Amino acid sequence: MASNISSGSVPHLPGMEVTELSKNTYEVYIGPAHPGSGHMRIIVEVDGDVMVRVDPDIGFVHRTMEKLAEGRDWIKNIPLFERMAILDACNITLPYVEAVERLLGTEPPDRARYLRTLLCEINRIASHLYGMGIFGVFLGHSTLYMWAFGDREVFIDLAEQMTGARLTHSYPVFGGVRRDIPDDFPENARKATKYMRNRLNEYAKIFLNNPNIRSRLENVGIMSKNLATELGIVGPNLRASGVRYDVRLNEPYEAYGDVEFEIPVFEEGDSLARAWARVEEIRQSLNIIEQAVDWLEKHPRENFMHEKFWKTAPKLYKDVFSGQIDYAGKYRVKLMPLFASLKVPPGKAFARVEAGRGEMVYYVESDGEDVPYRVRVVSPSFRNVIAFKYLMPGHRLMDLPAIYGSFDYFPPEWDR
Amino acid sequence: MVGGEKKLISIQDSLKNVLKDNIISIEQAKGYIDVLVPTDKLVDSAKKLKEFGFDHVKSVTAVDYIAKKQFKITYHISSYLNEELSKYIIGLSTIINRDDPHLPSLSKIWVSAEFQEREVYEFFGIIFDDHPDLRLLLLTPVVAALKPLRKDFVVKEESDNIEVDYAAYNATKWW
Amino acid sequence: MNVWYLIYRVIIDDIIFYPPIYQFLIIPGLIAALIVALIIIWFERKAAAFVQMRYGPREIAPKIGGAIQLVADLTRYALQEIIIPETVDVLPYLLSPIIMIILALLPLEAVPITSIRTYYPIPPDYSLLIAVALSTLSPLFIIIMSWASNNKFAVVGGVRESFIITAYELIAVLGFLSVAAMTQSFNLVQIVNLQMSGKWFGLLNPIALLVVFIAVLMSTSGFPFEIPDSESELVAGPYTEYTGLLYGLNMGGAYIKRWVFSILITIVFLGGWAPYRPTPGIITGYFIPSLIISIKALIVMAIMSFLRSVYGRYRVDQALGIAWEILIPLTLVAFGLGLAEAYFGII
Amino acid sequence: MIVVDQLTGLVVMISAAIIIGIGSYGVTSSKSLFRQLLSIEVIFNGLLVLVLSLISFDAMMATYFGIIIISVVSAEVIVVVSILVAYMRQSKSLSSEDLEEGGV
Amino acid sequence: MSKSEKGNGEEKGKVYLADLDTVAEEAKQMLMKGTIGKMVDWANAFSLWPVHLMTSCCGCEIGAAWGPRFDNERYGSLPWVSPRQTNLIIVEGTVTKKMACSVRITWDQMPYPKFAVAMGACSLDGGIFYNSYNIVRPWQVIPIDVYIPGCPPRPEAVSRAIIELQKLLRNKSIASKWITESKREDMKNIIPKEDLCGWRGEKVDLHTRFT
Amino acid sequence: MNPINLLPLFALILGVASIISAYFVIKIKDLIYASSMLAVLASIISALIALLGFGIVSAYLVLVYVGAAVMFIIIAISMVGVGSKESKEPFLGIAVGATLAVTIGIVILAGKFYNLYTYPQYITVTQAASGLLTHYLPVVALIIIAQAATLVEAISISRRGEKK
Amino acid sequence: MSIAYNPLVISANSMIIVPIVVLLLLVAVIYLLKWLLRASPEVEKTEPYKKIPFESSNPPKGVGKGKVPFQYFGYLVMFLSLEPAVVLLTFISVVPRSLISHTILLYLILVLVFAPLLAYATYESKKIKNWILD
Amino acid sequence: MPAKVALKRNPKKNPLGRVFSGNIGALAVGLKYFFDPNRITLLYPHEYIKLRQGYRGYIILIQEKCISCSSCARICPARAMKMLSVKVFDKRLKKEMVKKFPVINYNRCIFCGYCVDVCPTEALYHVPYHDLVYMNMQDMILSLEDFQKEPEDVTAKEGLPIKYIFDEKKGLVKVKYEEEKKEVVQPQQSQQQKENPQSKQVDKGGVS
Ligand code: SF4
Ligand code: SF4
Ligand code: SF4
Repeated sequence: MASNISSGSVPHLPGMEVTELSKNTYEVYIGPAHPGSGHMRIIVEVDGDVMVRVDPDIGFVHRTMEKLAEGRDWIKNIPLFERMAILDACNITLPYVEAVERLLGTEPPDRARYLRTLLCEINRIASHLYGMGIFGVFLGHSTLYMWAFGDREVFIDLAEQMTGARLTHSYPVFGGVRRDIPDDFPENARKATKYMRNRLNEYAKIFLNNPNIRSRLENVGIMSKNLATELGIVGPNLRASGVRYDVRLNEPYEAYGDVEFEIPVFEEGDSLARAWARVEEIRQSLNIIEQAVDWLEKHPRENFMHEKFWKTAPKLYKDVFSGQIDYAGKYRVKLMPLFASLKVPPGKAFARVEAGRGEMVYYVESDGEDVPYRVRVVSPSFRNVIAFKYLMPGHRLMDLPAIYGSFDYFPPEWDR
Repeated sequence: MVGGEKKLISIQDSLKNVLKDNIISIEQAKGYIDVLVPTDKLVDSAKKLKEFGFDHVKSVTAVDYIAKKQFKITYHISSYLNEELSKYIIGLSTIINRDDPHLPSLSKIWVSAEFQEREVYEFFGIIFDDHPDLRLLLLTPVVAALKPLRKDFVVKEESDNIEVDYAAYNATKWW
Repeated sequence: MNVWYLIYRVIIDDIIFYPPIYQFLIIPGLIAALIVALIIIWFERKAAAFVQMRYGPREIAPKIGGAIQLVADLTRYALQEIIIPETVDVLPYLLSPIIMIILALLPLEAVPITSIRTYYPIPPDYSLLIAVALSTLSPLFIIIMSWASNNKFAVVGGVRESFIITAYELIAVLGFLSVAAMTQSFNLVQIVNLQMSGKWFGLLNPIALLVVFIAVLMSTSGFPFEIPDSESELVAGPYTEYTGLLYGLNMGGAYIKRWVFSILITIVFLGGWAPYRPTPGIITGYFIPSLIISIKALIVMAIMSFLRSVYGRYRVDQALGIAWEILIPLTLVAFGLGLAEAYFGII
Repeated sequence: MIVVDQLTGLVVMISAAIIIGIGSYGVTSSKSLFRQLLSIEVIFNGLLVLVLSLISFDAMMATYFGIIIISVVSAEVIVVVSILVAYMRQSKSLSSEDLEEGGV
Repeated sequence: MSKSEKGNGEEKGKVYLADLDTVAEEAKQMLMKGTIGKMVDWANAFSLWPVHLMTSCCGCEIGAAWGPRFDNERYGSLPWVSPRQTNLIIVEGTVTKKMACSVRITWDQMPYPKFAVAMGACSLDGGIFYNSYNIVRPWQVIPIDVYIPGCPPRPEAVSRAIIELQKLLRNKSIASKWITESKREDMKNIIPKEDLCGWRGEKVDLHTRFT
Repeated sequence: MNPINLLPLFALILGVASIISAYFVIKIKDLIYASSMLAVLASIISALIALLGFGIVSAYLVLVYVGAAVMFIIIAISMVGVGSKESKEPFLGIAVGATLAVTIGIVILAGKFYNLYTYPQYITVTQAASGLLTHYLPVVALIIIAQAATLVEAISISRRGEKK
Repeated sequence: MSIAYNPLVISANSMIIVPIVVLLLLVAVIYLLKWLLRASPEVEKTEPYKKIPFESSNPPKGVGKGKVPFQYFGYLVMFLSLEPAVVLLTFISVVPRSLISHTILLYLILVLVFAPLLAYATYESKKIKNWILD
Repeated sequence: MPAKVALKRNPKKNPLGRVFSGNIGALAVGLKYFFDPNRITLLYPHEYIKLRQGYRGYIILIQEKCISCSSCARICPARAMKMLSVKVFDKRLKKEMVKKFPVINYNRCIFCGYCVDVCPTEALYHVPYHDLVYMNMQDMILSLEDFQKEPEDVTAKEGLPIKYIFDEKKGLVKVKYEEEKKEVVQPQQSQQQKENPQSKQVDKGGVS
């Protein structure tokens, strides 16, 4: 990393010195305490106004989750991994739970699968809205930020009603979920989806179709299909480049095999397409929510934990579930004390789901103890980081936020 | 699921066809197919797999088997462009010695492995030969010197009893 | 009685209402600009909050919607530590914000705000020319400011500012002067008098009004063109290193510039003190017209501020492109329109 | 009245002379082409005042002269700076001595 | 004057300055005792601008707290871009060893009077990462005024923290206290034992200029 | 007292200010500051010109020269990023400068050229413009065309050729 | 009217004296505040990064005075070449009504001469590759 | 397979339409919200959200129910809850004996609710509020006595309880929390209504 101006000048000339004409670059640090970044640092070398080298320097939020997981009980790792991206909590923890379920050999019951799907989609919307909001603020459009965060509250409220926490739900546990939906939830969810559909049009009007924003995004940061594949990009960014890959499509998990929805694939691969891809995905998620809610309404409230756990439950547990105990919340599934000292049979499992930002991958290895032997987490943002290095050079400095924001980054997720 | 099992078997066969005698063992793990190759044939196998259609790396995992004095490196690879292959995940793994961990880098073949190899390098101290840019990624040099994900680096767990003194909240304790 | 009356008259006539002092310091000048900046920044935050489904500043005085919020901000800035970083060039660093503000206010000295001859600050024969000329001076000091800050973000911001100057200055000059083509006069009083009939030049030559409006937005980093201090790459642009009152001055500087331009727009395009005919006397001839102009200018500024909640920001080359591909031709058209209107005697 | 005008003229012309002197000092003492350009601009400023005060008896004439000369000078600036920039691209230095050596 | 009498003849040159300093001190004391001191506290209380330093995932609740539903701008608080113009730092959760340097630099570069809020379990005692090898507690890096428990805390809790800070400011007048004393008492405890930024190993070169 | 009597005083103040700023243009090491001092110098000169009675020229000077030309120099320098070095033997410069200044001064004093200055009669903008238009129409058109020519010239000089 | 209202005095006042007085006042205020509101030297000792330049809270490297975007030099050239012509034109446009056809003639000359050249210049300026300074 | 791929393209518009309809659409939406702001803001200290029963807020111990099984401490992912040995008088066995009870450290607690869910006797429960702040870290380490008391809900004293309901047009709509109506002090309420006409207006609309 050559420092630009400080490192001396060209050989002494008679008369006047021209400082380093041969290396006309300028090193700018974007981050960590910079409005155009959070939790990370991008070292940008600009030549005039054009970026020539972009070096994402991450790890400012590296909280050593993989190591900590090796020392903690299986169930304790669910909240631990959730902290990777608390705004996408269910999607982030789900593959871990799935992987452990594979090792345990349990299959969650249907209702649990639908409940997980429901929360996953709510989280996906919330996470997309978060990303759009941040994107808006990067382009100087504070209204989009506020709108997105305001509408995100709708879905956070839904999630809160469902799980009892705004962001950190820790919702799926091995073999099931921790709560059932409250009685008025389906109605609320339908209202919320209707509201959101209308709002998306207004978003398009004030942001995506706004000529100002369009000109910032169109033909900026074009990632071709091959480049996206080569770099291993994931999620809506991948689909905005025209690759038809979505875990929900290629390897349906939970209830995604039973609900109907579309996977929007865009062809342009520029920042605008990435933004549109998110909007379209929100539309599809709304569809899924409605279907899941319909299904949940039709089916009785049972089987939200694996039978193995739930069959032997004492009466108190069922009382709590049906709301008989006044100080405790209703529809709360109590955990077995067994969870505190769960031992998982040895084996290796790999699980992937489509989280809000893309494919989330866990590799879990157990050696039969009450702690995992190794948990490898690869989060979608981490796989997207590489795009900054290869996509940004050649663009103008002002395109940095337009590209960076369009990838919907979330540094705690990639740093783990 | 029965059909799925069959397909898995067929992909195992085709993998065997592709990699031929590079394979030490091939095993159906939970959720992926573990293919073990010798270290010196890693690059070759990777090239063959890439030609076969596996176009990106999902994860580069290293596991420290301290009892056996080994590292096992697994490249979980899959495909985007080939819809048939995208249903499978192949774990291309190799086992290296723990004392002097060296490994050819695959980031020339799959660019998507570049950052992940950097990460493995800093957490395990495993050196990837001919990696284009092998620098620290997440950690500071001080922390990276500990090689934190190796099993001989142990983080302290607290007990669930309160004999741990809560009064010790002074600045000196943690610093 | 006589002595006190005399002193009173001296204070009123020769100090407060003495044109250079009154116009520079009091009504369109420093004090009014300060008040206007306070109101407008509050309005800007409030309007954005309206669009953004929230309240904006409120708890400080819930009854009036937090209108004194900016007083608190200003006080806080004024009494905050002034950090002078080691690397700056101290003298230009300290002086340039102040000089910038003074220079930004200077065009007001050339602008008559009444038709009574005794209250002209500068002989108004070519007052529009002088006002426009003076308004080109202050951006220079933003460049110096950024250079003196010796900070990468500041320097890049300063250079962007200078590019933006090249984009807007010509448009502003030509846009304002296309009115001169219509009236065959640089005399602002005459220009306002011609508008007394209700034929505001903003209506006769709307293109000129539009381009000037956009040029003002550019010159004061108004929202679609908030490029020099575009925070998502350049933190606070040229003002990154400034703390305390110095930053307050800088932040106020942009609003003061916008204020001065708004007053010029008001006088040139929106009829100045138009419905009102000044009559001799300090109150009726000087105070009231200046108030009318201030109110009109305030509305212009409010419209500019509203745009913040609708637009993001352009890229610097896009802003330059817009200026040179759309606005300059439009400005030339506006000028031609002005000439044509003069030729056909529409004025 | 006349005395006042003469006094003003004296002050202005002497100042202009000194400015021209400073400018020419700058031109000769500096090796930097940009500095020399700046010095030439200083000389221009001095000359402008001097000439304007010399032909003040014909106000019209002076005005025309001023306007035209300013336009011409700003055209000159743009060309000179462009040439400097272009020259700098090639030689990576802006010294007048280099100019001579290069035989330009 | 008393100082000059006490001092030796050698210090004559400095006597005048010392007097000026004492005059300044007294002037400050006088100013800050009265309404101006109250003004400063009031203004600071209603103009707590947090600097944009996202340390960790609590940042998304910060986003929500300044979003439309909880709208902390009602308290006059506006997230601002550069530390030079702010007076509040909200530590949003975990501070890793890599980030600690930046937190400290940000804190240093803010002008006095300035305040700090620690948000989230991670910034109190590590939260779920209590035994991680890569985190530091933010109160070891900067002096904290208000602590918010929770993981992440609700946005209301952030609002509550700002309200409590306002109360603290106006009741205990810490802002004007700084101006009169020109230092912050609790900074004494926060002298890091190791160089926070030492890991970068980069030489700070400030004085290269064009000649 | 006629305020016109204050004219020499104002002229003296402005003259001294302009001399100081001209000195700074030559002396400040940092070329950006030097060229911004040139802007200051030109502003003072324009004030001086206004004081001499040529208000139009003064406005024109500010608008075109300070607002455009000097700004151009500053931006160009800040983009090109050059430092400067002075000659090792400034005596020649001092000699030349002093000689020139003294010569001009002596010429002015000896030739009583300062008698030539009279406060010019007031001309309105319209007069000036129509005079320019009637007598100098070709010149004006030529200037406009010349400007266009410099545009092309400067663009093609300073642009780098199409090379990879 | 007193002498203060004479045009010469009033313009000298408004352009020079009042602004300079205000300038001096502001400078005095700034220096006073700087002097009053400084931190005690202890603070500078404990906060070593206080006075270094802000670089996104990184320990700074080097200084800011460097070479910055050159790619828009073309626009600059366009600006400087168009400005005198345009100002000259606008200055001329204040002629009496009878002469306005001359102005229109000049205007047309300007537009006709400049339109293609400006188009060409914008076209050239947009190719940022050609403007990189190296 | 139910999920299917839908190929899409960025919506295209001709340049003129982009300039005009785009700008006008954006401005119109902006103006619409400017004149009819759909505010969802909670005026926090004057109003507070009355959270549902079951929100994972602060945790309270019911000491009588606790059987000292340590499950809660073992499952706590943040080691915030730890067992404290105390001498208690056992009613059943009628003798004094050392028993372990959980105590909590809010410096660490991440409010995951595992401890509450795992407790076999429901000896722990959540209070549905979560907006306390502290000036001091020592205050957050609770003793056994403090752990059994509900923390003081500061906001409840200062403001009105509010509930958000969902709405098709406006997303979230603030309404007053009905059950608490009687307990609210009257003058505060009227003052509140004066300050916030919108919430009043919403009240009339009522809960659907
Ligand atoms: S307290 Fe919780 S939400 Fe906040 S930073 Fe720590 S883990 Fe993230
Ligand atoms: S809520 Fe979670 S973190 Fe808190 S005490 Fe209970 S188990 Fe521990
Ligand atoms: S789990 Fe419940 S019963 Fe067991 S120790 Fe904890 S509080 Fe007591």
